[in-house]
Order: sequence, then structure tokens, then C-alpha cells
Amino acid sequence: MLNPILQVQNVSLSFGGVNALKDISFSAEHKSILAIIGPNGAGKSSLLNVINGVYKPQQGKVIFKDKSWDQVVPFEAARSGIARTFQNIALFKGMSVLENILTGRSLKMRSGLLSSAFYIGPCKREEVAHREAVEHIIDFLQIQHIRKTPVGRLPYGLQKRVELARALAAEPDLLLLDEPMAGMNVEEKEDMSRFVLDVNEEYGTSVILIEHDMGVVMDISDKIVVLDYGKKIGEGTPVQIKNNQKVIDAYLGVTD
Amino acid sequence: MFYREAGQFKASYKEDQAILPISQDRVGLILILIFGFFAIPLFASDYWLTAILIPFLVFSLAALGLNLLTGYAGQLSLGTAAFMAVGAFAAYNFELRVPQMPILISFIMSGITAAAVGIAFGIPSLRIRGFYLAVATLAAQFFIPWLLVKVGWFTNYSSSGVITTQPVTIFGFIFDSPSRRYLLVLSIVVILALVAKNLVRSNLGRAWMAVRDMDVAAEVIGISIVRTKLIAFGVSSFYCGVAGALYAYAYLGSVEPDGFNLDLSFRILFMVIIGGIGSIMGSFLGAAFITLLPIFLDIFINEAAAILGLKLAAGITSVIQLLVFGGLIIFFLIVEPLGLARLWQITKEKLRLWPFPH
Amino acid sequence: MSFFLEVLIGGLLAGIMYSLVALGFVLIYKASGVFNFAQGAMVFFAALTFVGAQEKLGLPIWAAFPFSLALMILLGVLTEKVVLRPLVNQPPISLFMVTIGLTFFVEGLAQLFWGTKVYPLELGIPDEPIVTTFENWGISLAGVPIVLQEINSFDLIAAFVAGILVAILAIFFQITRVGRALRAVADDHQAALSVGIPLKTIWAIVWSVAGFVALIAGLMWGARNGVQFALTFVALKALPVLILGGFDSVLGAIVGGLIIGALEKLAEVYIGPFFGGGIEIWFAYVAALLFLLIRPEGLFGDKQIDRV
Amino acid sequence: MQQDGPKGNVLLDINNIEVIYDHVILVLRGISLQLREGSIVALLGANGAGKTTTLKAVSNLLQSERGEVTKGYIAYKGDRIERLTPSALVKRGVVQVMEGRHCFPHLTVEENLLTGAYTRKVSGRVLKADLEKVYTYFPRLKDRRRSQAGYTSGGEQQMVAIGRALMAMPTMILLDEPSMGLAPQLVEEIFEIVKTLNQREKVSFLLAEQNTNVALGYSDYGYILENGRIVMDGSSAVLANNSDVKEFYLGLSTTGRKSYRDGKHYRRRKRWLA
Amino acid sequence: GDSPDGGGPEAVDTQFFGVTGYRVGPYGPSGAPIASGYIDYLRLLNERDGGINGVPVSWEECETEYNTAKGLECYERLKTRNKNGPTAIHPMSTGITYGLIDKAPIDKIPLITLGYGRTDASDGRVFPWVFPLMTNYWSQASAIVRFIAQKEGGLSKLNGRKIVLLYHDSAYGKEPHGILEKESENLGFSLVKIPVPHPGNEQQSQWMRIKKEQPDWVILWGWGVMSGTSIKTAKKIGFPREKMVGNWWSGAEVDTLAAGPSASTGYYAASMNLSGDHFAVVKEIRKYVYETGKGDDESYIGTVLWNRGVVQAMLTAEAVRLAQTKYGATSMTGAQVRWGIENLELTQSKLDSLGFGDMVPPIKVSCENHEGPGLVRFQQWDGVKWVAASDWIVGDKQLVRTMVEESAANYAREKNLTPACLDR
Ligand SMILES: Nc1ncnc2c1ncn2[C@@H]1O[C@H](COP(=O)(O)OP(=O)(O)OP(=O)(O)O)[C@@H](O)[C@H]1O
Ligand SMILES: Nc1ncnc2c1ncn2[C@@H]1O[C@H](COP(=O)(O)OP(=O)(O)OP(=O)(O)O)[C@@H](O)[C@H]1O
Ligand SMILES: [Mg+2]
Ligand SMILES: [Mg+2]
Repeated sequence: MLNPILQVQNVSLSFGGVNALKDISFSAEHKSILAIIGPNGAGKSSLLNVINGVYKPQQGKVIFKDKSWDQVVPFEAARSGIARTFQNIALFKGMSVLENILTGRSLKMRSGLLSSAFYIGPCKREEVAHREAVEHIIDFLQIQHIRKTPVGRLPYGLQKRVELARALAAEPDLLLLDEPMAGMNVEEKEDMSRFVLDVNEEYGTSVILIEHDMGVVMDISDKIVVLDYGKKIGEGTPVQIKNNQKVIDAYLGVTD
Repeated sequence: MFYREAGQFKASYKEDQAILPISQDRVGLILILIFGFFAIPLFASDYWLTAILIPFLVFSLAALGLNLLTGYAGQLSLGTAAFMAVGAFAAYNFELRVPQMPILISFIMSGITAAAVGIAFGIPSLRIRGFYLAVATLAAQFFIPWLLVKVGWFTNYSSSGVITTQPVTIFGFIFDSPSRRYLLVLSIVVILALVAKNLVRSNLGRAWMAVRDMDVAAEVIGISIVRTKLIAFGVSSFYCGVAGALYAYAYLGSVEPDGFNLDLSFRILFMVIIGGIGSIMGSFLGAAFITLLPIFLDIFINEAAAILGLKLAAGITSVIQLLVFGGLIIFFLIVEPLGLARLWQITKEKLRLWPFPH
Repeated sequence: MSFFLEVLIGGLLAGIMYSLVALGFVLIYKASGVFNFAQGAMVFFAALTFVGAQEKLGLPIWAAFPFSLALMILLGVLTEKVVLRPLVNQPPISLFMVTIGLTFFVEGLAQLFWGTKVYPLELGIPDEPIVTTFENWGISLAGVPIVLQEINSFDLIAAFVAGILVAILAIFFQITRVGRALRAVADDHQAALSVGIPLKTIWAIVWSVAGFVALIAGLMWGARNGVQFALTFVALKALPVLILGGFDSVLGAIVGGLIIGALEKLAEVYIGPFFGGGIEIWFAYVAALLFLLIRPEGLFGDKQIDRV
Repeated sequence: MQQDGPKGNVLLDINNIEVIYDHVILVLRGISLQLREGSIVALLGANGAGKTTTLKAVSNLLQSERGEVTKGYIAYKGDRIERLTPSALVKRGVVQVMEGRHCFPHLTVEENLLTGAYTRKVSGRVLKADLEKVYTYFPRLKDRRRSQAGYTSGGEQQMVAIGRALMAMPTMILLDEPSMGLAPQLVEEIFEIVKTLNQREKVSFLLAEQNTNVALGYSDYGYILENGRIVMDGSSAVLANNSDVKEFYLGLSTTGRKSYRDGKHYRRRKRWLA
Repeated sequence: GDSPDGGGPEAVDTQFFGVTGYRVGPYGPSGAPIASGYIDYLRLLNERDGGINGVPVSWEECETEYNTAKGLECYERLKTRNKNGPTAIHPMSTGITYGLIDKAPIDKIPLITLGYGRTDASDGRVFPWVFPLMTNYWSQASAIVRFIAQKEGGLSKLNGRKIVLLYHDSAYGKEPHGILEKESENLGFSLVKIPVPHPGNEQQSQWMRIKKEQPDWVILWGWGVMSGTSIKTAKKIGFPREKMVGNWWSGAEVDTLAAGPSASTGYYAASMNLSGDHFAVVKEIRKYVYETGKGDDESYIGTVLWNRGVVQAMLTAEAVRLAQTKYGATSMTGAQVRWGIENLELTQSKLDSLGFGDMVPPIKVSCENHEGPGLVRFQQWDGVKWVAASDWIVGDKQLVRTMVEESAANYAREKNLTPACLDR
């Protein structure tokens, strides 16, 4: 039995007076989909930020693929196989969709300054090869038609999709998604869910996702972690969470 | 109607990733190059070559360098002239102190020296951003000319601080006439422009733009901010350095440290912004605009006054020129904040639709 | 020791003159997020109008001031109407550039109206050393009375004026409704529009106030340098102050000015000679830059927020 | 297009408008809609349909995005408003809550809320009372009132944006995706607030929303946009029972709500207009 | 500029003068009166004499903004303007001069640089096309020392004195370093060099140092706003203006006015020409040019710099006149004008007949000596105007000449030139 791909151990994080996270521990299994839910301001995004090194927790550590770190920079997290999307879309506004996604592959590109400068041999081959890989992702996410559009002009929902594409381009082992379906209608959410599931099933990528739509969360996740005011108040399968009184009080309210 | 890419299909990604995927653009560029390399040296007067075309090319190169840094990597710099100074004085000293130094190697070395200095002055960019960085780059702008004046060695102890460049000879061929110097500059600029285009469409260029647009996201993707920014400073300064060397060797023939002042830095920044930030072609458009406009205005205002029978008080022409120049910068930015290159693009988009409105 | 004090005090007072110019930058940055490159040109324009109105239009000095102020306000209002309004919500760099265009324009306009000559400017404030001793105030160092020739009535008045301006502006920004609105505009033009902040009016007001500050700075500097084109250079003195204090802090403008002034003078006098002098030209910038490495937003500037 | 309900006069009348961005990008291709005093109208539609653009055309924020209304007109209380500035509109009681949490990052939460009341010339006491009212709607904001808005969480920022609009005491609110990023409980609460304001203070709402379910639940009337055109409209109750709406916007098939796990791999892309 | 009063350049054979100058920007206040003086004299020639020996004078002005690149553009433009080119170019900036030094021999256009440019160009064997007429920086520095000695009561009195050189921190400001160091060795005064960073609009620390040094004299080597600010700051800290001597780029009305007329009272400055409107030629310009409404700006008349512009024009015109005696009374080419300058001799009686009187000293140029007399005169600001405060003073000619030849020889070596006189 493999160790969990990610273990978060006793992580605490505070900003000035605000305790964003208090002693959080949980783990995510290989090839699983884990959802983090909780009221607004509970610390969900902060938790993702800790996992990929944007925030440095005051206490606790993160173990990813059996490597433990308590001080990590985002750049290294990316190298070891973590990719993510952001709650407030963080696309590169001045670039086209294609370029954005290609940027996601920069970790895999090797060509140096000189070969790029003259666009010769390895660089050219590399560009074409990566373009091919990116086109697969574009096909997969069905965004062929906007390939060359500057991302700034896209509507919100499509931007979210492009962001997912960019994360996927890195071929990560762990994908962190911060509210990937916010601002989408049901149809689009279905698509997005489908993409997440497919990535998970076809490539075996583990997914951690934050989402407020309980329908989506309950349907697609294997495990759910619930935060409230920086504390973990529940963890378990969708069914367990649905019936957890604490969670119902703090977050779900009366279920439909 | 005329500008249609319909019917042009790309059979491979390689083709799609070509520099100019649309054939009209390709043909246009080739025509321009033919014109630049063959027609101009034959027909242009010395005045056009020395006073307009050579400076235009040299400034284009500097603007290109700044555009890589500011337009692509998003680091606003006001120290361009200082890096040009480094290039000019480096080339001078390589030629002076290394026996039998081929001039082209000196030019490359001047670029490399400028790159090294640029990287050193780029280090603050790892922490400082935006206008704070812009002002901080003024430290380079003031420090470098100061150093060049202070340390006599750089100017070979010239009492006036002015250096006079050595003759430019490549394989025994002397570049002394305006048309020859023009061709030399043109060749270097064309090659470096191509290199710049290659860089920005490669992974490095995308990393620059990523850092520019959102550095946190770029880092999360796995782009090393440190490396990307410093390379941007290095490459940009390389361009500025070579431009500085050409400014000294092919354009003015003699330069002094004080000539590389803040005004020059700003002129180059104008070129970048008027031309189009984040656009290779924009650098050329901007350089043309900023180099030609004052000359045009100068001549035009006089002629206009003569035709209208006005007797302009001496000096008033220059004042009017200043007014019109400032006014036009404002006008263009209002019409299109993203510069002439973007304006050109929109025009193309309209041409594509023409004669239909949408 | 006494010499050190003299240099220090001289530096602090020189720094206040920088602050006067820096304040204009801060105002506009705070109200629109724009680095107004034209501030130096506005200082020039204001001072030149003040003397030009006297020389060419024959206005008495008391009428020249309101006249210049009126012209500065007109300039501010026109700037808003013609230049800024179409550029709402554009990236800061475009706005920055447009202020460079404005610089040329204002410089041209000033010279078109008033010519390119140098005018003396006498404000009637004596600019001579007040010879005084600390002992008169009961201060002496180790029994040695300290002659402080550096205290100069003009400098004191400049300091006083700067102090008042800073106090008023600081209170204005921090406390009033309009001040809050200005800061909102600097953060997000579009959101500011959406809550009904009238950008037009606000910008016209701010540019007018900046014109007023430019007039004050222009008079002070003009009295020192004569009124001439070179007044536009005072902006370069203000920039290190600006980044050290923080682009958007009124308080920073004054504190930064004091620090830069003192550091610059001490460095030139005590370190300069080892390098053949003249290090002032870059010292302030380098000092400010080193400080920024520790605090990238300057002393009192707002931190840049990037949350993901 | 007549609305069913016999409620009040026409407050907002959008007549056949076309919107073009950047002089070349045609986004709205003739939109007409009406909103009656005291009603809640929902604008539904997929990503990029033009909901946000429609709202911005009304509030005139378009101008600042280099977009313009090139055809048709917009009337509010019978007056043409296409040429008014956003601030003049706010003074007349039209406030937009922008999509994507546009708050002022360097201002504190409380300062953010106060800017919302910019156009109102009222005493400090009144402001204070209004602030308290917003805080009772969003207790979370009270906790964070002193922190800079830029550092608050996504949902908190959304609350700030909505709270700020409420501070203007508007007569009509253009609400762009209010539910985005909010916890489910809060979504309900927000719509309850909408309802309360609508009933008690007669505030009208034009609502762009992806959460069709809730939107139709709380609105009186709905329009469905596709590709810059209105393809369907009707009272909310009618729309909610329309089979197409059910399938595309509510995720309901004839067999009831299906699981997100069972989504089709490649969907049938049915659209009213290409 | 304004089109020549003597008809279009194409229509009639005219002597065309290409005028480069700067009237706007930070140095505009200094450049404008020079350019005006220059053109006013050309106008006088046409109005009074119908040109030079019957050849009408025409001209075109090109604004350089004191910027080297723009200066070169002007040069290239003016070069093409007339069949004979621009007669002679006064680049009006050291930077532009350097940029043109290599071009002038090729284009056969003489450069005249009164009181700026390359000092070692005084050696005409190495620089046949460049004429730093009247006097150069090194002669000036040496003359300033002599002037101070006069005030102190003789050269020997300089021993043990302390002189501060307050200079613009640029190549220009470094020009006098070499010669002043030599002079301080020879004469036994101590020299303290204090740089003022460009632009010099704030000089608190420099004057602090001066105060600490307690010098007997301050030599001001300023430019632009720096000069006025120096005087003003001297007043601010209480340094006597009577102990300050400026060089000729810090000694015009613009400088004293910038500091404030009263603050400058007592301040001395070097000049290569006297100011004042009492000279006959100035009166004629008033009469023929201004009273007929053709003048530029009446307020410039008689100022130091306007007079300098008049002198520049006169020298150029006299060179043309001289050339005409050799080549015939038509318009002259650059090469012919060059010969005229190189053989120029203006005796006092000639100067008197031209109406210049003692505005400038007699001049004799030769192939070896492109500088001419090397004389400097000192003026003092009396609160309203400049008044002469000394006779024509010559510096250590020997020393200057040695330095010039040494430097010129270096240049010749660097450029592989064999020093020689043309036209011999
Ligand atoms: N950089 C920061 N500085 C200060 N406070 C912060 C910072 N980041 C987060 N916080 C605070 O920590 C708390 C948790 O924020 P976080 O963004 O993690 O919430 P969240 O669970 O993602 O909420 P939402 O669902 O609204 O996005 C919030 O109260 C927020 O204001
Ligand atoms: N500033 C702009 N410049 C150019 N095109 C734009 C701009 N803003 C929006 N668009 C285009 O207008 C169309 C409509 O966008 P809009 O934002 O109105 O859609 P929406 O219905 O609000 O979508 P979403 O649900 O994703 O918010 C989109 O195709 C978009 O690409
Ligand atoms: Mg969050
Ligand atoms: Mg929208």
C-alpha cells in the first residue's frame, strides 16, 4: 500500500491577529479526489497556498510524495509535481490562450538562451513537440476555437477552463483547484466535473479541490475535509460528511 | 478583402509557429528588407543616411532592448542610456586595449559587458516592483556616467572626457561612407531583431510575459523569477550595449559620458511606449516616430510659416515643436494606449473584415 | 562636531525643499495610481507664470499669485478633460507615458507664453544666514558654543510651509470622504466608477491641488535658482524622496525628504572627497534603492497586495 | 416583450442595443429588455453570452473598457441614460455590483463600505447606522472590518462588493453574479437580502447569474441570452418549467437531477442560435 | 529660421550661413542671445552694406537643443542647403564639436568654436579645420589665476593662498584641472577642487565644504542653472561675491539674474568680449535692424552673450571678406572661408572701423595658432549690469602652448595624422 501522496501535518498559519489555519492535519491518497469545503474565510485557499509554498506556515509540515518540507518555495513545489489554479483567475492577461498553456509546460522545456535566440535544432523541435502536447489538452478541454484569443477578452468561465488547461500542461501528480466551477452554470459545471474526473481517471492525477457547490463536491470527491474558522471540523467520505452534525451546523445548513 | 488569411491553411504546428504565419505579412517584410538593403543605399542622400536612417536603426535597437525588458518582462527601466554608455565605452576600450581586436567581436563584447552590468543593476528588481523599480533604475542612470567621467581610464584619460571612435574595419573593408555604415548597422539590427523575435516566441519569452503579467502565478507554475528577471535584464542590456556601441561607432563617431543622459533614456522609453509595449515591430515604429517627428516638425513648421507669410520669432519654432510633439504623444496614447503596433493590428483586423463592418 | 551638525541641519533643510516637490507627485499618485512625470514641468510652468505675469502683464506681486493659481487650476481641469478622461482604467504605464507627453506640452506652453529667459524671483524673504548660537538657546556642546550659520530664514519659512501643506494633505487623505474616495480611485478606477465616485471632478480637483503645490514649490525653488527651464530638474531631486518615503504617503514625502537631504549632504561632505566628489548625483538614489531592498514599498507606502 | 406581472411602471427599458468593444468586437447584437419598478429580473446565459456587457451598458462602465453602445437606447425612468456618467447614474440610484469582487484592496473593509455611500450626503450617524445594517447582513465583515480588503478571502471580498453597493441606498441594483464564490448558506442569505430589499425598500434588481436555480427562484422574470441575443424570456416560473431551460441551465433531465459523475463525455451542444 | 532678407538662396548668389544654436530647454537662456546676436549682425550686413562686398548674406537657423545628436542632424541638413554649404559652422557645444571634428575635413566646412570645444585644436597643424578663436579654456584658466593675482597684489602674493575650483562635474568642468594644477605648483597656491553634480540646482554640501575650507578665492566653472545657484548659495552662507570669479560660461546676465541681481553684486567673471551697448556696431544694429523692425529681441542687445554672438558673426564675415580678396567677390566655399579664417588679422584700427572698439582685442590667426590672442577680460556685476574690471589679461602662454601641442600631438598619433599646414 502506497503512502498518501500528500500529508499535511499540524499546520498552523496566522496573519497578524487572524488565525487562518489552526493545527490542520489530513492526507490525500494517490489518485484520489479530495475536496476541501467550508464557509467563506475558513482558510481553504490559505491551505492550498501552504501546500504549494505560497504561504509559509508557522507550524507543521507538508509531506509530498514522501518528501517532507516545512520551507518550500512555489517554484520547487511545481517542480516536484504540484500544479494549481487560482480562486481569482491568475492568467497571464497579455498572452493568448495557447501561450498561456504553453507557459504551463515551461518546467519541461530545456532549450537555452542561445538555441532559443536562433531558434535552431533542439529549440525548434522542442517547441513543436510541446505544441503537440498542448494541443491534446486543448482538444481535451474543448477550447480549440479560442486558441489564439488573448485571454483578457474571454468570458469568466472560459478563463477558468484555460487556467485548468495551463495547470494540466505541467502534467502534475497533484492538481490543486481553487473553486474551479465558480461562476458557471450547470452545464458548464458538468463539463468541468467531467474534465476533472477524466484527468483523475486517465492520468491518475490526484486532485484537491475547493468548491462551494455541494452537488459537485458530493458527486465527484472521494474524500472531503471541512474547515471552519481555520479549524478542521470534519473529514470523511461524502456520505459521512453529509451526515456530520457539526458540518451541517457550520456550513451546509439544512440539506435539500 | 485584401488582407485575408482565409484559404491559408497550416498543415503542421511548425508552420503555425512560424514568425509570420500570414503570407501577406511575409511578402511585406521581404519587400521592406529588399528595399532597406538595396534601394536605400543606392538612392538615399547622405543626409538621410547619417541624420535619419542610421540613428533610426540604432535607436530601434535600443528600443528593442528596452522593449524586451519593459514590454515583455514587465520591468520598467529608466536606465537605458546608461547601458548604452557601457556598451559604447566597452567597445572603445576593447578596440583600444586588445591588439588586433576585430570590431564585430568588440561589438559583441560591448553587449556582453553591458549585459553583465545590466544584470548587476537588475538585482533590485527581485524585490522592487513597478514605479519604485523605475525610479531605482535611475541609480544606474546617474551612477554609470558619473563613473565614466570620474575614472579617466575609461576615456583613455581624454581631458574633455570625449572619446573618438576607432575606424570600423571588417576583414580589411573600411566602413567609412554613410551608406556602408548604414548597411553595417542595418545588418546587425536585422539579425538582432530576428533573435529578439525568436526569444520572445520561445519558452523564455513566455516566461518573461508570465512574470510580467502575474509573477506569483508564474512562480507557482514553476518559473524561476530570479532567473527570468535577471536574464531579461541581461538580454535587454546586451541590446542596449550593442546599440550604444553602434551609436558611438556608426552614428556619432565620438561620444562623451554625459551624452548618455536621462533624456536619452526617456527618448527610448517613448519609442517603446509610442510604438507598442511588448511588440518587436512596435520598437521600430516607435523609433521611427520619435526620430522623424521632430525633424519633420522642424521643417514643416518653418515651411508652413513661410507659406502663410508668418514671421515666427526665433526659437518659437522649437517651442511649437515641443508643443506639437507632446500633443501628439498624448493624442496617440488616447487613441490607442497600447501603441502604434496595436493600432496597426486593429487596422489589420478591420482590413480583414473590410468592406463589412463586423 | 559643530561642522557635522551644520551639515546635518543644512541637509535636513535642503531635504524639505525636495519634499515640497515630492508632495505634488504623491498627491497625484494617491489619487489615480499614476506617476505624474509632468510634476517638474508644472513647477516650472507655475513659477514662470508667476514671474511672467509680473514682467509681461505688469501684474503686481499680490495679483500674480492668484493669477498663477488660476492658470494652474485651468491646467489641471484641462488635463483631466483632455488627457485623463479618455484613459480611465488603462494600465498605469500608459498613464505614466501620457504624463510624459504632458511634460513636453506644458514645457512648450510655458515657454510659448512667457519666453525662454531667466527671471530673478525675489519673494522678499531674506535668504541670508541667521547667525545664532545654540548657547543663546541654552545649548552648547561640551562648553563650546556652536555657531549655526546654516539656519537661514528662507529655509525656515520653506520648512514651515512644507509642514503646513503636509499636515493639511495628510488629514485630508486619511479622514475626509473625498480623501477616501481618492485612495479608492488609485486602487481600481472601474470599481470607483461603479460606486459613483465622479472621477472627473475628483481628478480635476486633485490636479488643481497638485498645481497649487507646484506653484508653492516653484516659488521656493525659483527664489533659489532663478525662474528658468532648469526648474524642471527639481523633479529629479524629489524622486529618491518619493521612493524612500513611499509613493502614496504624504508623511513619507516629508520624512523621506529629511532623510534624503541629510544623508545626501553628509555623504557628499564626508564620503564624497574619497571618490573625487560629486557623488550626490547618485547617492540619494542608491541610498533609497538599498532601503527599498529591505522595504520594497518605502517607509510609509502601501504594500503591494498580491493574494492568490 | 411584455412582462406578465402587473407590477409597476417600466423602470429600465433597454431597446435593441448593440455593443462593440474596441471598435471591432461586436458583443451584443440587439438586446431588448424591460424591468418594472419593484421587480427582480434575471439575466441567464452561458459564459460569454453577454450578461456582464449588458449590465455594464446600463451602468455605463462600458466606456472605461473601450466599449460603446452603437445602436438602440437605454432609458431609466423614462430618461435616456447612455450618455450619463456612472456617477450620475449612482446619484439616480443605479448601482452595479461588478463581477469578480472588485473591491479596493488597500482600503480597509470598512472604508470600502463607506466609499459606497460616496454620493450620499448624509450625516455620520446615518452612515454608522447603515454600516451596522450591512454588518448584520454580513457578520463576517464585522470581524474583518479593520483589515485591508486585499487580504480578505474571496468570499469576504464578494460580501464587501455587495455591501458596498447597499451603502449607496440604490433604487436599482445591477447584480453581477452575486453567488460566485459564496458558501451555499450565504448564497441563500444573499438572495434573502435581495428579496427583503425588494419587498421592504422597493429596490429593483437586474441580476446576472449562473446559478439558475436560485436566480429563477427569487426573480419575477427572466431573460436568456445566447451569443449576444435574447433567445427566450418569460416569467420565472414559466422558465423554470421549460424543458430546455431545465436541461441546460438547471441540470435536470426528465429523470430528475443526475450526478455530475454521469456527465456525457462529449456533450450535445444544442443552441438556439449558432 | 527666418528666410534671408536678401532673397531666396537659389535666386541670387548669396553667402549662406548655417546657424546652429539652442534657444529652448535648460540652456536656452544662454543660447538664445548668442544666436540672436549672430543673426542680428548678419542682418546688419545686408541692411547696411547689402551683404559682404555686394554678395548678399542668407542664413538658416537650426535648433540643436544643445543635444549632440540633434546638432549632427542640423549639420547634415545645413550642409546640403546651398551650393557652397554653410560657410562655417559654430557648433555651440563641445559635444557637437567633437562629433563634427572628423566630418568637417571631409565636407570641407570649417568649425569655429569660440570658448568651447577642443582646446588642443588651437594647434592648427593637427586641426586645420577647427578654430577655437580668441581664446580657449586653458588660456582662460591661466588668465583667471593672473586676475586673482592682480587683485591680491602680484603673482608672488598667490603663494600660500587657497583657491577653490567649484566645477560642473562633467568633462567640461574637468578641462581646467590640468592647467590649474600646474599653476598651483608653479605659483604655490593650494587648489581644492569641488565638483557640483549636474544640473547643480542645489549646492548645500559644496558650499559647506567651501566654508570649511575657508578659501581666499572661488573659481566658478559653471554651466546653466549651476552658476546662478552657486552665487545664490554663496550669498546664503555668507561667502563674499567679491572673492568669486566665474569663467565665461558663468559670466552672463542670465547667471547673475538667476541668482538675483542684488545677490550677485560684486561677482567677477571672465569674458572674451565686453558687454554694453555703447559700441558703434551695436548702435548701427539698433539703427539698421531694430528700428526697421527686423530684429529678434531688443532686450538682448548689449548683453554679454548677445555681443558674443555679434562677435562670432563678425569673425565669420570678416573671414569671408578676406577670402574674397583672394578668390574674388562671389560667394565663398567652405575651403575658401577656411583660408580666410586662418589668415585673419584684425588690428585695432580695423576693429575700430568695424565699430567694435575694445569689445574684443586685436586678433591674428595663423596656421600654428588657431586660437589667436588668447586674451581674457574680467567684468564685475554692479547690481544692474556687467562692467569691465580689468584690462585684457594673458595667461601663461608658454605653459598653455606646451600643453596644447602635447595634446594635439597625442591626437595626431592616435589618428595617424601628419601635422601640416594646408594652403602652403
Ligand atoms: N495574506 C493574508 N494576509 C492577511 N490575512 C489573510 C491572508 N490570506 C488570508 N487571510 C485571511 O485568512 C482567512 C482565510 O482566508 P482564505 O482565503 O483561506 O479563505 P477561504 O476559505 O478560501 O474563503 P473563501 O471561500 O471565501 O475563498 C480570511 O479571513 C482571510 O482574510
Ligand atoms: N473588454 C473587452 N474587450 C473585448 N471583448 C470583450 C471585453 N469584455 C468582454 N468581451 C467579450 O464579450 C463577450 C461577452 O462577455 P460578457 O463578459 O458580457 O459575458 P458574460 O455573459 O458575462 O459571461 P460570464 O458568465 O463568463 O461572466 C465575450 O465573448 C467576451 O469575449
Ligand atoms: Mg478561497
Ligand atoms: Mg459576466
